[in-house]
Amino acid sequence: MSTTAVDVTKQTRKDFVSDQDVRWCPGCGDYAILAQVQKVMPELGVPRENVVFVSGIGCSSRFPYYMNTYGFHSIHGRAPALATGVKLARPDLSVWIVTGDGDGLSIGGNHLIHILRRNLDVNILLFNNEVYGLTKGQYSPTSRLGQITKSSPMGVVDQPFDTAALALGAGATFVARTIDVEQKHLQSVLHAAVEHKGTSFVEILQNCPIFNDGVFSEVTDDDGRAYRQLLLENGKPMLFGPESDRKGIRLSREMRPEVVSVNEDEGIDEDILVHDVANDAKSFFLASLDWQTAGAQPPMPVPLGVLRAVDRPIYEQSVHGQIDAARQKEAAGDFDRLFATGDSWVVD
Amino acid sequence: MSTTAVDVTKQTRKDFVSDQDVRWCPGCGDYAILAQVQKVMPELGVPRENVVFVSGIGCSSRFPYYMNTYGFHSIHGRAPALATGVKLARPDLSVWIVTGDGDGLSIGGNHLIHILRRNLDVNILLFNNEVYGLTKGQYSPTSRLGQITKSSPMGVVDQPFDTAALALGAGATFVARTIDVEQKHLQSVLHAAVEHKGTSFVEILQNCPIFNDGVFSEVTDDDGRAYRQLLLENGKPMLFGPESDRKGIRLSREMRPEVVSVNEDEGIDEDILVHDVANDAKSFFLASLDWQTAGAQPPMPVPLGVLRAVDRPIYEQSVHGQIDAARQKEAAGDFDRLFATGDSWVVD
Amino acid sequence: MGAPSGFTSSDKSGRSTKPVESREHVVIRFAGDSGDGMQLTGTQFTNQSAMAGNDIVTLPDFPAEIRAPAGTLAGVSGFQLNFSSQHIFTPGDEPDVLVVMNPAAYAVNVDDLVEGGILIADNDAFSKSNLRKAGFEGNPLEAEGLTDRYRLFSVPITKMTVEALKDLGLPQKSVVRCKNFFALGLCSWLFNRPTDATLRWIEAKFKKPELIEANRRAFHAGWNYGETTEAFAATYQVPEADIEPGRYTNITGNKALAWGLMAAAAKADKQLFYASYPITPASDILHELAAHKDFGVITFQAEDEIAAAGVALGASFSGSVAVTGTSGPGVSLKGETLGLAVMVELPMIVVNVQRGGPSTGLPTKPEQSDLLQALYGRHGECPVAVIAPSSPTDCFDAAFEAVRVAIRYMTPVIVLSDGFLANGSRPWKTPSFADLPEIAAKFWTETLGFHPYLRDEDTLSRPWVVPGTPGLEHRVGGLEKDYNSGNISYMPQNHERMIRVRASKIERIADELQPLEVMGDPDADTLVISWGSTYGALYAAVKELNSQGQPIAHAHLRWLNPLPPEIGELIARYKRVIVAELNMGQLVRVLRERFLVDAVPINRMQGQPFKTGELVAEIKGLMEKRA
Amino acid sequence: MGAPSGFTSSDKSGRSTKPVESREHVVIRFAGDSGDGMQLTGTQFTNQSAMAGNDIVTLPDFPAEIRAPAGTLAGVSGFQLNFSSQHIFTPGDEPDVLVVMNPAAYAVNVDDLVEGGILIADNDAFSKSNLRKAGFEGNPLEAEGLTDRYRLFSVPITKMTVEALKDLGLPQKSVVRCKNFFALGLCSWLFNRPTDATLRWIEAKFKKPELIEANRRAFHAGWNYGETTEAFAATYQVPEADIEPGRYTNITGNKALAWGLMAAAAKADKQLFYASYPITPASDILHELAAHKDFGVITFQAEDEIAAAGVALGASFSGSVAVTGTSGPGVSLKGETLGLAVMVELPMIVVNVQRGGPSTGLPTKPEQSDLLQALYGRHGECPVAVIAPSSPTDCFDAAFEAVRVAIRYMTPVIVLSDGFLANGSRPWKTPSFADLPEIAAKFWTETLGFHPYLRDEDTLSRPWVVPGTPGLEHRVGGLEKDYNSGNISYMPQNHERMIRVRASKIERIADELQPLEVMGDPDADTLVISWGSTYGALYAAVKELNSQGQPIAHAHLRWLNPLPPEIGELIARYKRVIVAELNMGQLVRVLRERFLVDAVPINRMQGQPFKTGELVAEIKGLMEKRA
Ligand SMILES: Cc1ncc(C[n+]2csc(CCOP(=O)(O)OP(=O)(O)O)c2C)c(N)n1
Ligand SMILES: Cc1ncc(C[n+]2csc(CCOP(=O)(O)OP(=O)(O)O)c2C)c(N)n1
Ligand code: SF4
Ligand code: SF4
Ligand SMILES: [Mg+2]
Ligand SMILES: [Mg+2]
Repeated sequence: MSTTAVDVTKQTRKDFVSDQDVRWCPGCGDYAILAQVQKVMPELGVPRENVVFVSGIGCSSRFPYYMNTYGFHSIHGRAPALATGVKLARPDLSVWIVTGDGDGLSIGGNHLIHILRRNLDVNILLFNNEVYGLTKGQYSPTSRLGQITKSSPMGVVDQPFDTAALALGAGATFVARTIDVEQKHLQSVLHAAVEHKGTSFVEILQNCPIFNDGVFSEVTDDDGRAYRQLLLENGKPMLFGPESDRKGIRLSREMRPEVVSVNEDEGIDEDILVHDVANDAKSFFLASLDWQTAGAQPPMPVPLGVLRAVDRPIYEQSVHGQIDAARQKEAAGDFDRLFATGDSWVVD
Repeated sequence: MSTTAVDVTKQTRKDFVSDQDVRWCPGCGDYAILAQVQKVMPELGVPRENVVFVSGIGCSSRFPYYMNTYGFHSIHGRAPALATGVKLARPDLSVWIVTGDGDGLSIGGNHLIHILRRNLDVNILLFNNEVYGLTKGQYSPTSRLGQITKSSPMGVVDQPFDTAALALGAGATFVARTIDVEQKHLQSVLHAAVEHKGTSFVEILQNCPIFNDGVFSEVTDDDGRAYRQLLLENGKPMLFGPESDRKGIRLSREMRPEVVSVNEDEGIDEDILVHDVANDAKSFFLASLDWQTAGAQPPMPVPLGVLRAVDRPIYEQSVHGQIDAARQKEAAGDFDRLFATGDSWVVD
Repeated sequence: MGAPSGFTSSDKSGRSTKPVESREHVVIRFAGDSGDGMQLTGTQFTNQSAMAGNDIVTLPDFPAEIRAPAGTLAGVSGFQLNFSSQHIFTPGDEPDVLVVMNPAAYAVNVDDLVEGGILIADNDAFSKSNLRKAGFEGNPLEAEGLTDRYRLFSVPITKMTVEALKDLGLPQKSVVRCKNFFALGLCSWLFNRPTDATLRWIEAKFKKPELIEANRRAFHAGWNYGETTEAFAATYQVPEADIEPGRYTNITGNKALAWGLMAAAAKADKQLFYASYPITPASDILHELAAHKDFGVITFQAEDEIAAAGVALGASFSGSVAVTGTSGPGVSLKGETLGLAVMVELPMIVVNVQRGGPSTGLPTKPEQSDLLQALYGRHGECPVAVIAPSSPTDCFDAAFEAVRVAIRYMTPVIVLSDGFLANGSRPWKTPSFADLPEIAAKFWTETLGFHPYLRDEDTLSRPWVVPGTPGLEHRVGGLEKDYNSGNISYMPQNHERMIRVRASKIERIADELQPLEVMGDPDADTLVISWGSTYGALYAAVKELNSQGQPIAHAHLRWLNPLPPEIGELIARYKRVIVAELNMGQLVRVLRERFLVDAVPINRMQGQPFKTGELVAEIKGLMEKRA
Repeated sequence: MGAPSGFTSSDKSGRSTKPVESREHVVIRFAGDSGDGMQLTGTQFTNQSAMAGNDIVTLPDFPAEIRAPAGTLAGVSGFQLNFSSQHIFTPGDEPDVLVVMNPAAYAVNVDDLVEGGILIADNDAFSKSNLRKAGFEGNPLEAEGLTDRYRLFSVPITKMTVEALKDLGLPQKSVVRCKNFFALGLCSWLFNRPTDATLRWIEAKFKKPELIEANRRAFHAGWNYGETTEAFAATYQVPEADIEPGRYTNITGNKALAWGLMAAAAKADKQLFYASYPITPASDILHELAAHKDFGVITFQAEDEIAAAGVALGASFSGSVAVTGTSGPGVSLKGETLGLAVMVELPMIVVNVQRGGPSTGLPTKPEQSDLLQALYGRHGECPVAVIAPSSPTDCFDAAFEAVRVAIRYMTPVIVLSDGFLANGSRPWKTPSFADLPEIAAKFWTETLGFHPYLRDEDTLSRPWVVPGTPGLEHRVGGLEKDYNSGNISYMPQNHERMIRVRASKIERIADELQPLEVMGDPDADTLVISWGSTYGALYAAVKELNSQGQPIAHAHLRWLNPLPPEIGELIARYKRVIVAELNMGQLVRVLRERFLVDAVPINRMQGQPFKTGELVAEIKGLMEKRA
C-alpha cells in the first residue's frame, strides 16, 4: 500500500485530533488551547502531514501527542533548537513550537532568544501558567514576587521576566499575547501568527488549576475582562474598559503611560496612542506596561493581541539563498574537482 | 606568618596588577579596558582581597588573570552562574563578571538574562568585539549582517542582538554602553556601574585588530567621535554632534526618533528628549536607535553612557532577608528539634 | 443523616472487639486515581504502623503525569507498605492486601496480589464509565473465579462516605475526596492500628473546621464499617518488632539526604548552599531545604542544571558547603561544570536521584543506570568520588560522609540515590546532633609559601582559600595548572603529573573508608555484591537463601569510587561472584575490569526495585549453572 | 639596493649547484612567534616535499592564545614535518633540523633537536629585549658547547629580508613579516625542494602586487643565501618514496573529515546538515563545510553545543544527514541530546575532535581521553556506536562509514578524532567520486501496519519517516516507547525489552565490520593494541621492534563500539596484551572487562602524540618485566 495524501480543502478539526489519550488535569487551561489550535489548523490550508509540532518537557509540552501531525516531544528547553533543524532542513514544513514558562524561559531561554533574533518562519506558543506544572509546583521565571510555592515557602524573590519585553529585546519580529479562556481572541492571534512571515511568538496566559489556580483571574473574571484587557488593533487607538467607562492610553511628556477617560461619541483625543505593530518604541512601551503588580492605582490593563509585527529577512530563506547562489558556481557539487583542489600532484 | 590586610585608602593601581603575563594580541582593545579597570579599582575603597573577578572563556575572559584580586576563569558562558554563587554566599564581596559577545550572548545568553532579572549586586563587563576572538574569527551574535568570517564565507545571515535592548528586555536595572578607546568615558561608566546597587550591565565596544579590525571606527574615528556619539547624561537633553553642528533627538508624533539641528545658544527646543535613566520607555527607545545599519541617512548616533538605572530589590539581600527572618523563629537551627518533627515515636 | 464521628466499638476507644489473628508481617498496597489521595493514605497508615512498633519499609509509585484523566490506567497511583514484627529490608514483593479505589487501580495492580490475599475495592467506583476507561467490558469484581483467588471485600466506600458526611453542607467534590479516609479507617481497624495520631494529624493538616470534621467522620465511618458489619470476621495484628530503643521518625530518602547535608554543613561550621533545578524525583530535596532557612540554609532555584552546578561551584569558591541536586538528565547537563570542579579542586556535592533512562525515560521510576556516567561521564581524565546510600535512612549518613570527604579531599563527590530511596521511607533512629562527628574544615590563611595548588601530604588536597583572605589573592580556572605554582601551564610533563595527582587524590580516600562488611554464610563459596538501593532486597534474598542452606555471602558497596581497598582480595576468595543491579550491568563491568574476575550480573530494568523472590530464584539459577 | 627576485644558481632554474647528500628521511621543525607565520611556512614546505614525491606526515603545534605577547614562550608556534623516501607513519620523534625565528622558539624547542642536528636561527631576532622575554641572560647562540652539539647556522634573516625588499616602499612591518619566506627559501634550497609551486602559491595567496613581489624576493633571497654564501657546503636530497600511482593531495584530518561527510551525504542522496558551535580544534570542520555551499551543504553555527546537537537532531528528523562537531567540553554538553537521539533512534553523527582535558585543559593539544565518555557519558543505558579514524586521511573514510552506519542502524555515531589528526596532514590518494560506495537511505513511506518503532529484522533499526509523508503522521520523544506501537509506555517489561533491543542494535553493527587486520610478527606472543590517532606511532614502533627481533604483533581498533567480533579470540591467542593510548588507560579497561584479559597499558598524557622511540623503549620494558 502506498501513502495517501489528504485533500487539504477537506481537512477538518478531527483530522488534527490524534488517537492519544489527553493527560492533563481536569480543568487545565491547556485543553482550551488544544481545542483552538485543532480548530484553526484546517483553516491554514496545509496538509497535516506537512505540519510538525515540536515541544520540550512540561505539561504544556505534551501537546504534540494530541495533534495528528508529525511531532517531536523533545527534551526540556530545547524545542527551539530541534525546530530550527526541522525547518532549516525542510523550509516547506509548517513548524510549531509549544513550550511553557519553565521550558521556554528558564532552561530554554537561550534557544528562545536566539530563534527570535534569527527569525525562522515558525510559530511559537508559550503557555504561561507562571508555575512549573509537571514537576508539581515550583515557581517559574514568570512567577510573581512573593508567590508561595514548594520551592519558595517564604515567597519568590526573583523578579519575573516580562515575556513580551524579553521577546522584543531579543529582536522578535512578531510578539503577541492572548489568554486560554478567550477563545475568539486566541483564534485571531493564531491566525495573525500564521500570517506573519518570520518567527511568531505568542504568549498564552494559561490557568493551572492544580498549582496556580486563578493567577489570571484578575484579567479573566467578569470585572477583569471589562476593565483590564487592552485589545490591541493595528492602526486603532489604544482603548479599553466597558462601553460605559471607556479609557484610553496616552504618553505623558515624560514618556510615561497615562490612563484617561474617553468618550468615543465625542471623538477620540489626538493624544491617545494609536497602535502600530511596526513601531519599535510603541511595542516596547506596551511591553513595559506593568499590569501585574498587585494594587497599582489605577491598575494597568494587560495588552492583548499583536504587540509587534515587522518584516525582516527570513532565516531559512537567507540560508538557502546562499546555497542556491553557490550552486550556480561552475563545477558546483563536483567532488572530483573538489578532491583535486589545493596543491595536488600526480604520482605515476 | 599570618595574613595581612592592605590599607584600603592606600591602594593604588599597581596593587591590582597581577604578576601574570598579559597574553592578548598587540593592539587588542582589551589592554585599554584592563588599564581603566585597574585604575578605577583603588577608587572603590574595597580592599583587593574582597574583590572577585569571574569570567567564562574567550580572549576577554582571560581578564581575571591580570587582576591581582581573587579570580575565577570558569567555563564558556557560565560566569554569571559562578558569580551568582560567589555573591550569594558572600554578599560582602565586590563581584565582577567579565565576558565577551560570544561568551555572554551566545552560549551564556540564558545565564545573562537570568542574572539581570534577579538583580544581584554585581558588575558585568561585556567586551563586544562582534566576533569570536579566541577561536580565531567566527561570527558572533553581535556580528553584523553580511559580515564575512571563517564560518560565514558568504556573509552572516543571523540578525544580531542589540545588546542593550536584550538586557533591557530581560529586566536589567542598569544598562550602559562605552568604548574601549574612550578612556574617560569608560572610567565614568565604571564608576556609575559601581555606584548602582543591583546588577550593572556594561557593554564595552572593543576592537579586535586581528579578526574584526575597525568594526567600530565609524564611531571612534575623528568623524565618528564628533558626529556619532550620543553621550547620555541623566536629566540632560539628548544632544550630539560637534560644537559647530549640534543635533538633538526628538520623538515624532508616531513615536519614531528624529534628528534635528539645535543651536544651544538659542535655547534647546522643548521637544528634544531629556534623558531619564529611570524611564523604561526612554531606555527602550534609546536601545532601539539603529546606529549600526550601514548607510542609514541621517546615520543615528550610538547612545553611550547609562541607558537605564533603576532601583529594585537586590537579590542577595532578599534571600538573606528571608533567612534572617526565619532565624528569628523559635528553635531555629535546632537539629534535635528538627529530627523530632513529624510523627516521631519512641521505642523503649 | 450523616454519622457523627466516633468509634462504634464497645469501649469507643478505637480498639476492635472482634477476634484478632496474628501475623509476622503484612504487605499492603493502596491504589487509586492520582486524585484519590493514595500517597497520603499510605503515609498515614505507615506512621500508624511505625508507632505500633513495627519495622516498616515503603514503596510509593507515582504516574509521570500530574493527574492523567481521572479513571485511566495512566493515572493510577500506588503506595505499598511492608510492616513487620521482624527486621525487614524491602517493601515486600507482592501485597497481601490490596485496596483499590477504582477499576483502573484494580487493572494495574491485581496481578501482583498474592493468591488468597485480601482485596478491598470501592465498588461504587466500578461504574460503567470507569470500567470503560480502564478497558473492561464487564465488572471484574463480578468475574468468575475472582473470589476463588482472593478474599474480596467489595465495599461501597463512596456511598458510605457521602452518607456519613451528608449533613455537613460540603460541596459534593469535597465530600467524595474524603473517601480515602474511609479506606484508611477501615484498614486501621482491620490491622488494629493506633488511631489517635491519625486523628491528631487530621486536625493539624486541614485548616477549615468543616474539613477536619469531614475527614474525621470518614475515618470513623470506615473503622466502624469494619467493626459493625459482618463483612469482616476478624482483625489482624502484627506484633511489635524488636527494635533498638530510641526515638524514631519515619523518613524518606530525600528528606534524610537533605537533613544529612544540613547536619554536615553545621558540623563543618559552614553555610549550606543548595543550588538546583527542579526535576523528579529530586525536587523534594529542594523543597525540604527551602523550608529550613531557619538553619541558615541557602537554596537557589537556578534557570537550569548547568547554572545550578555553576552557582554551587561559585558558592564553594566563596566557602560554602555547596550542593547541587538533580536526576539523570540533569547530570548529563552538569558534566562540563563538574569537570571544572575537578580542575579547580573545590569541594562540591552532586546528588543524582536516579530514575529510569535513557533520555526522559521513565521519570518517576527508580533505576541504577547512571553509575558509569558518574565514573566516566565527562571529557578528559576527570575522576570524582562516588558514594551511594543503601536505604532511605542511610541517605542521611551518606550525605554527611559525602560532605566530609568533599572538604577533606577538595573534590566533587557524586551521591547516587534513586527514586526508590528518594520516596521510600524507613524508621530512622534520630541521632542527637551533639553525637554526630565534627567535620574539620578550616579555610587556609597562611601566606608564607602559598600557592593555590600547594598540596597536603596526606590527602593531596589543595588549600581551601576563600575571597576576603588578605594576601592570598589568586586565580583558579579550567586550564591546566602548574604543579609548583598554580599558574597556567601547557608543559607536557606537568599535565601528566597533574592528571595523576588528581587521580591519586581520589584513590587516597580509600584509606579511610569503613571496612567492608561481609554478611551471610561465613563459609560461602559464592559472593553476591550489591550497591545503592538494592541493598535491602539483596540482604533479604541472601538471608532467605542461607535459610535454605545455600552457601552465599553478601557484600554491599557504599563507595563506588574509590572502591574499598579490600574488595579485590575479598572477591578472590570466592568461587562465584554475582553482581545484582537495576541496570544492564554497570558495577559488574567495573569489578571485572579492576579484578579480572568473571563476575556475573543479575539485571533488572523495569522501573521497580528488585523483588526478593525473583532474586532468590535467579541466584539459585546461577548457582546451578555455574556449579 | 634590494635584490631583484630570481635564483642565483648558474642555471637560474631553482636547482642548486652545490653537492648533494642523500637522506632516507628528514624531520624538520619550524618554530617562531605566533605572528611569524610558521604554520604557513611549514605547510608550504610540506607541499613542496609531497610534490617532490616524498611520503609526509606533519604535526602543527599552536599556542592556546591567539597571539600571546610577541617574543614570549607562550607565543611560540611550531610546525613539524617528517618527509621520507620510505613509508612513514609519524611526524618523527625529534627534529633533524630546527629553524627558530626568535629566542623563545629556541628556548621551547632546542632540547628536542637530535644531537648533531641542523639548527638555523634568525640571529637578528636574538636582541636583548627578545632574549629577556624568553628568559635568557646572555645569547644562547653564543653559548659554549652549542656548536659541539648542533650544526648551528646563525643567519641574519631579518636583516637580509629587509635588505632584499628595501626599494619596494613597503612599511617596515610588512617587510619584516616576509622573513618567513626567507626561511622557506633557504630550506627549499637546502633540501632541493621544487620551488615553482611555492612561487605560484605566493601569486595566488597575496592580492597586492607589491606583496607578491616582496614575498617572492624574500623567498629568493633565502634560496640565494644558501646557494651563494659559504655557510652551507652541501644540500640534501630525500629521494622519492615508492608511492602508489595516482593523484594526491596533502590533506589535514579536519578537511578529510569534512569531505568524507560531504561525500557520504551525496552517496546517500541526502542533504548534509552540519550544526556546530566553534571550538578548537574542531572549528576547521565548520569552516571547511561552510565553504561548500555549492555542494548544497547547510552549516549552522548554533548559540551553543546543546543547540547544535538539537538542531542536528531536528534536521535528522526532517531527513538530512545530520552532523554536529565539537571537542570534549562540547561533548560534555551534548550528552542529554545524544540520549534523546538514542531514544528516538534517528541517525546522527557527533564528531569529537579530542583535546587535552579535563575541563578547558590543554585546548590546542591532542589527547584520547574521551573514549569512556563516548561509551558511557550519558544517563541511563544509552549505547551509541563509536568509530575512531587512524590517520588524517582515514578521517575521510571513517566519516563516510559513520554516516553509512548511522543511517543503516538509525543510531547516533560518535567519531573520535583528535587534535593531532585534525591539524596533522598526510598525502591522500584522491578517490574518484564514482568509485565510492553508494549508501542505501530510503525514507519509509509504507502506511500498512506502520508504527514508528517497527523494526527491521536484520538491523533492528526503526524506519526513517520524514514529515511530509502522508498517512505516517506520528510523534517521537524521550519517554519510553511501547515496543509494539511506539506509544508512550511505562510498562515494566516493555522498558527492559526496549533497553535490550537498543543495545542489540548497536551490537549487530559488528556483523558487518571489516575483519581485524593483525600486523607485525605473525609468530608473536605479544599483541599491541592501538586505537585512533596513535596508529602510526604504534605501527612504526612495532616495525622497529620486529626489526630488532621482538616477537610482537599489532592490531588497531577502528570501531570502539561495537568491538570487532574477533577481538576476543584474537586476544586469547597472545601471552601478553599491551594497550597504548594517550590517556590514563581507557580502552584497556574495556578490553579487560570484556575479555578478562590482563592487558597492560602504556599511557601518555602530555598533549603530544606518542614518540616512536619512547614506545619502543616502553614496550621492551614491559616485555622484560612480564617475560
Ligand atoms: C533537563 C531537565 N531538567 C528538569 C526537568 C524537569 N522538568 C520537567 S518539566 C519542568 C518544568 C515545566 O514547567 P513549564 O515549562 O512551565 O511547563 P508546565 O508544566 O507548567 O506546562 C521541569 C523542571 C527535565 N525533564 N529535564
Ligand atoms: C563549551 C565550550 N564551547 C566552545 C568553546 C570554544 N570557545 C572558546 S572562547 C569562544 C568564543 C569567544 O568569543 P567571545 O566571548 O566574543 O570572546 P573574545 O575571544 O571575542 O573576547 C569559543 C566559541 C569552549 N571553550 N567551550
Ligand atoms: S499541573 Fe497544571 S498545567 Fe499541568 S496538567 Fe495539571 S492543571 Fe495543567
Ligand atoms: S584575537 Fe582579537 S580579541 Fe583576542 S586577543 Fe587578539 S586582538 Fe584581542
Ligand atoms: Mg508552566
Ligand atoms: Mg568577542
